[in-house]
Amino acid sequence: MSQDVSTEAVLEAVEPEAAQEAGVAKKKLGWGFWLAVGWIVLIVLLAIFAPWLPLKDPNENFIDIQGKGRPPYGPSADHWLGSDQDARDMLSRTIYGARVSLVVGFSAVAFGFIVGGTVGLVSGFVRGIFDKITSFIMLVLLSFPALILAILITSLMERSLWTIALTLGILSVAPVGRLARAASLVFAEREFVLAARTMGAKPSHIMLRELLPNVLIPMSALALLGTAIAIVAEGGLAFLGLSVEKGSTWGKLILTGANSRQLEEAPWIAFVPIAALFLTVMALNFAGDRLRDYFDVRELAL
Amino acid sequence: MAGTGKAHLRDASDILLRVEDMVVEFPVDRRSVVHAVSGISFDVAKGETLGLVGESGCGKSTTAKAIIQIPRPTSGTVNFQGTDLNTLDDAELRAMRSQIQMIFQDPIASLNPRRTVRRIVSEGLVVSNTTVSKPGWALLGLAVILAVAAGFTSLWVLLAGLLAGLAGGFIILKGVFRPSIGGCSDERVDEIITAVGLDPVEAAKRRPHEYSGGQCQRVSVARTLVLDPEIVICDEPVSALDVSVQAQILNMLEDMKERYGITLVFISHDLSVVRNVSDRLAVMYLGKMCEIGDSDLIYAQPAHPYTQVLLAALPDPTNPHAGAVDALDSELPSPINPPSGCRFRTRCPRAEAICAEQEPQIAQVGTGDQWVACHFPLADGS
Amino acid sequence: MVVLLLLAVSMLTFVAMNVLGDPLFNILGPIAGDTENPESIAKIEAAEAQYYLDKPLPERYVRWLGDFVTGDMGVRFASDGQPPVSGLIKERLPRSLVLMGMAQVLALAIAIPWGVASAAGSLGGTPSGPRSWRFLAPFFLKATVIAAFAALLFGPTVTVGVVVWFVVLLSAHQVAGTNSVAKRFVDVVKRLAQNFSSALSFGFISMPNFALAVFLYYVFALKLGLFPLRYDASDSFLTRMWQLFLPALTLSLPGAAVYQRLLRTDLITTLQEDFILMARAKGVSKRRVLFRHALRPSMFSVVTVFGINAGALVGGALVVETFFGIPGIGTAVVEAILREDFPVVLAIVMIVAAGFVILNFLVDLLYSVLDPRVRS
Amino acid sequence: MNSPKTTGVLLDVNEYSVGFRTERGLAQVVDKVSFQLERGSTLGIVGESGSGKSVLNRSLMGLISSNRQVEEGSALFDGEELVGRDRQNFWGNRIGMIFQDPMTSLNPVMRIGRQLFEPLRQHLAMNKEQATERAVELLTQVGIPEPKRRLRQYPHELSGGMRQRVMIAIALAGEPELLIADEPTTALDVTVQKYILDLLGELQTDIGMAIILITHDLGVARGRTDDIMEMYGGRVMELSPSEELFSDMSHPYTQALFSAIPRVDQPKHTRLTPISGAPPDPIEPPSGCRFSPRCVYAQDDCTTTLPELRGSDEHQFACFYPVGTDASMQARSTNTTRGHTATGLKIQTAGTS
Repeated sequence: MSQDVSTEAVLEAVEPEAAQEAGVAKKKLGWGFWLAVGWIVLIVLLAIFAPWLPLKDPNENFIDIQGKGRPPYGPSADHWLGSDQDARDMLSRTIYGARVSLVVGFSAVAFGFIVGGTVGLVSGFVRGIFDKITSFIMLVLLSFPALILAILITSLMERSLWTIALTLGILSVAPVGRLARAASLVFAEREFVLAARTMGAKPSHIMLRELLPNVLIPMSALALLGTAIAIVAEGGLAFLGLSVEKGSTWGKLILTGANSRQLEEAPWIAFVPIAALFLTVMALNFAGDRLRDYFDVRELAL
Repeated sequence: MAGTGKAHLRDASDILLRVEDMVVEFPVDRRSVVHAVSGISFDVAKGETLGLVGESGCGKSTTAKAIIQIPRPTSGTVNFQGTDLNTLDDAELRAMRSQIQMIFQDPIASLNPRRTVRRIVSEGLVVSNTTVSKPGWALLGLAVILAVAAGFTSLWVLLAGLLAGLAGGFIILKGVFRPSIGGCSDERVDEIITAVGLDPVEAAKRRPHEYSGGQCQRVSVARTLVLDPEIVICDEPVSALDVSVQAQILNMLEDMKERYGITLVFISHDLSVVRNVSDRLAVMYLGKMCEIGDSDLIYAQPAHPYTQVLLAALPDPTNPHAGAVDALDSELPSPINPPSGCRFRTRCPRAEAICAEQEPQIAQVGTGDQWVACHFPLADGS
Repeated sequence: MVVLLLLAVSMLTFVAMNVLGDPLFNILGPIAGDTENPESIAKIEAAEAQYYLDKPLPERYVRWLGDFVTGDMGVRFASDGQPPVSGLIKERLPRSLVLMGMAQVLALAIAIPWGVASAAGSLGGTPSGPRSWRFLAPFFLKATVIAAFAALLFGPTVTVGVVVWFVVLLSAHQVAGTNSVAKRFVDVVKRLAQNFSSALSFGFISMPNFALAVFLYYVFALKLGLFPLRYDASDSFLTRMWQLFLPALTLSLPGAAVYQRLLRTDLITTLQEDFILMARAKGVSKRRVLFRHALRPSMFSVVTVFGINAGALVGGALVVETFFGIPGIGTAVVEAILREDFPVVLAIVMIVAAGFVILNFLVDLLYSVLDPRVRS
Repeated sequence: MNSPKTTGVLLDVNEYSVGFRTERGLAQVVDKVSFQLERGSTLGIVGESGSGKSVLNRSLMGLISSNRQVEEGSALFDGEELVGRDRQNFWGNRIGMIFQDPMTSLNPVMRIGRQLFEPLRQHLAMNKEQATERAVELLTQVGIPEPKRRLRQYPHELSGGMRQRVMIAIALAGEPELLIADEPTTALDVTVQKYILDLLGELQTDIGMAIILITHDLGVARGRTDDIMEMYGGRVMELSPSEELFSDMSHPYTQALFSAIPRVDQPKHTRLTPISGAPPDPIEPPSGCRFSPRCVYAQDDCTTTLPELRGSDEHQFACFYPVGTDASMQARSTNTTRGHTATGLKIQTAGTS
């Protein structure tokens, strides 16, 4: 990967026009990107249509003392990914676990991007008092250790899907806001914004027509990275036993499989949900990074 | 130099723009201030091209931006067709904007990369005479509130609501903000795109990064012409271009001037380009005016020592002034505390004691349209 | 500015704890509920008096702040003798600081060489000859490390396979100059190595620290027995440091991957700058250009994220301490929150927030050290 | 100082080509360039952006090295073949180089002294005291006041002109036999530009090193170079003694370039004659002469065969219809009568294109 960079860079640095004329193809998204997107789509579909899929009931115990002795049972024909210590099918539990993790992840990011994004965009362009106040608020949110704030809120309020999503949403407002503000600052300095002002464009028009399209693209690339971080955060909460009470999430599954006795005898109980979480988060990160490179967003180092 | 005084200002009827004692200062920190422009006065008649020449750091670009009030000058008056732009509030100023336009140095950076070239050119019309954005804002706000309210019932509804809100906002953004440009202006946009030498069909499809530097500069010119401006301020429009493309743009500017009757203020550090383009010429140094007047007179007999040094150093292959005086072997003083009296005195081969105490006033040279601010002007302009 | 920030953080936590939680219930447990029997009423009054619960909220906050500033962090909500909060902090804070400090140092120690190596390719320049020691030394180092891992984890057969593979690769390098098949083979391997390096860094970023903890614990502690299974506070200093190493490694790897990616991107941008071309044209060697010229101006985003990352690190430490059973500040705050023992929570949140703010202040100072332009 | 042999050819380049493999095919950025450079003389290489002038020099020096680069032909530096060899040991002590933008060509976070010491220590094995003393000498030689104080300063504390002088001092530190100046004054103001160009001239006479001055501005090259080589689309269009290029230009591109420049001695609003069209695409260059699509004299044979360099030993040009010969008058008149050239370039009779 680094070898290609040097040729374009050479052409660009040495003869800028030659690089364009040499028709250096725009960096393609590559097979890795489509593989990642494929995995994300698969997981999302599995999560949404889980009840209609031919899956075993995630909470039913398939005890079969005669056949296989005491649970947990290893991966076998009827339990593709084995069973946990209460003989519940790991495959269906992981898929049902995906429902909560994904919903929390996507809605937290959606909340963070709408609130944080807008505030960041506006304060990056308007500057002045509004910018100072919002930046201070974001700094306060940032200087709070994220996980502790999350634990604080979840332990004080009843932990439903909605409260967890909202908490992570609030937490993502600060980092997203700062990045949106940085992007907005960068583009606000560009000459085409000055040109728009000389043509008599109102600030609202400039923000919506000039800044938003340019800021939206890099932010969308970051949305994928943001979702990955939100899912991991939910996992962290679940690992500390602070996630959603009813229903299971990947974090909870990992927690149950993670004590040393379980790991010794039945490592798959922990490693199945870990694999699911890891692959999803990696797919999101990879897709987000490729998008960031594709749109050539160097100013917004995550 | 350090030309205060307004003797050179004309009171002819066709004066379009008159700048008097314009001062622009930027605070560096609590104590010190950058004196970018300190008391510049000049005027531009209709149909005329005024060249503003000077090296980097002389305040020519700051002057240009101060004329269009981005940012507003610290003091002084900018009188455009009878109204002093300094006294207008933002709304009134915006209404005047279409009459004073600006072209920038970096052709590609001054165009929005996300939009097709034709949309950029017609942008002027959408911006200046439509107040469509109000309902657009209302609809977008409504969609978001609706989505969040629905979310309180249950998370799935929240998700659906957010998506609906986003989609709705996007459609509104695309739909309402893209009013069909009135019948007549469609032809006008195409006519101007062809006039500047571009293909309107091509322009509707392609984005700025698919055009060369020269072509992008044509787009900038087209974008200003669409608004039928009185004055166009060109801030180093051809400095970033190759010689062959530079000639194309300069010819195109001349054609546009005749065809649309616009007045130009042409800013550049390249004296041969300014020589070709301007009717009158102003030479600036460290925020002050050295010399102003008819360009033929000044190029034939430069009256100010600084103008002579500039001409002598010009690497133009057929430069008659080449080597007339040797190069300046010193550095430009800092604009934070410029030299007292005449600001060029620290580097001027003809400097005397008086130059440090007293600021020279602008005075006429001979009987023609040539004015200089110097205690010891080059009488014969050797 | 810094003080204002700390005030805002403490106010936020104070209000949250009191408004949302029920302090009385947390102190006395169920007794707080039955207000009939006199004995528990007495206890309630005593608790309210001791924790000023009867006073209005703002006054209690000011009182708490007064004590906190003078070092008295109040007493814990616990019926058994209320040990002072500061005692708990004094015992647990150093342990967590060591853990986090080790993690950050490890992260940088891994990230900088890894980042520079992955960016070196873009500098161009003729690669060092296959027979020069500069090529052979790192080659043998990599070979031995991977072979050792294979021996430990997968037993002898795999190790032999690995050794054979490296011999083939080395001979291909030697012959690459002349025969094109070998050259293509070497190029493919080099490309795969680069892809593996970026995949590895992606893997570490995407692996949440609790999942990584489970994985490393399983491999290194359970299977290989290299690291002790439990942390024991009573052991000697050295063994405790060794016990902290695996958790610190778990904490550092995601950070190292982030720093590596940032450093690599910045380095590649810096290496395109004119002054690098100038340095090369002066005859400066490739290694000197990388470390003396390019590294320093490229450290900016790494330093910035180093500051912001500290916040996330506390969260990470919390998870790792819980999993590895280390009685640090992380486990303390989790227990305190679950029991809504809010003086402890308040104290820890304040310390962490103060640490974060001070660290970022130091990061700003580091900017001017890195770049003299910032100083003027 | 290595012994300066005062005469003889220092650099002999023939049929030298550089290309880059890209997805769309081979971008032939430099195509069969040949020239010779005497020791102690100055060669001006003039060309617009995209003409290959910078790539030619940087790849000759071996600074561009990526596995997609294709180098052909030969280049002898003082008798040693450069092409295909690892030229790292040439850098700094035998060939020095300075660049266009003084703002970015010095390491912003390293003191000027240290940047000067590097070549002194590496190539001349000087210790700290010798290096400091030599550095002060070099800074005075390039006309920098208070050199001692400058050593401790950082680049951002100096003006553009001063920084360019520091860069020259650094390039001279290794006592190279050849200095390549890549657009050294483009980013500078006119007055400072004149001083730097004068300085380069003086240094050449003192030290006797050869200079290659790369620029896009014919005016900069005039009077400061012994010979001028004009490049377009990666090929040499015309190579001649500098004065002769202006007094008796042969290639239509030189003529077109010369007439496109606005001149101080022409009255205001004189109509310029631009060169219509755009530079060629190095991957799919036009067949035959690369300037034919934009040349007013273009005939059919210009589009089929690639004109080789011809003319006398000093003054060579690559064109079948050199300016001023009756063949070119004939070509011009046939094009004006039919209203367009062999490549379809329209000719407005009124001469305003």
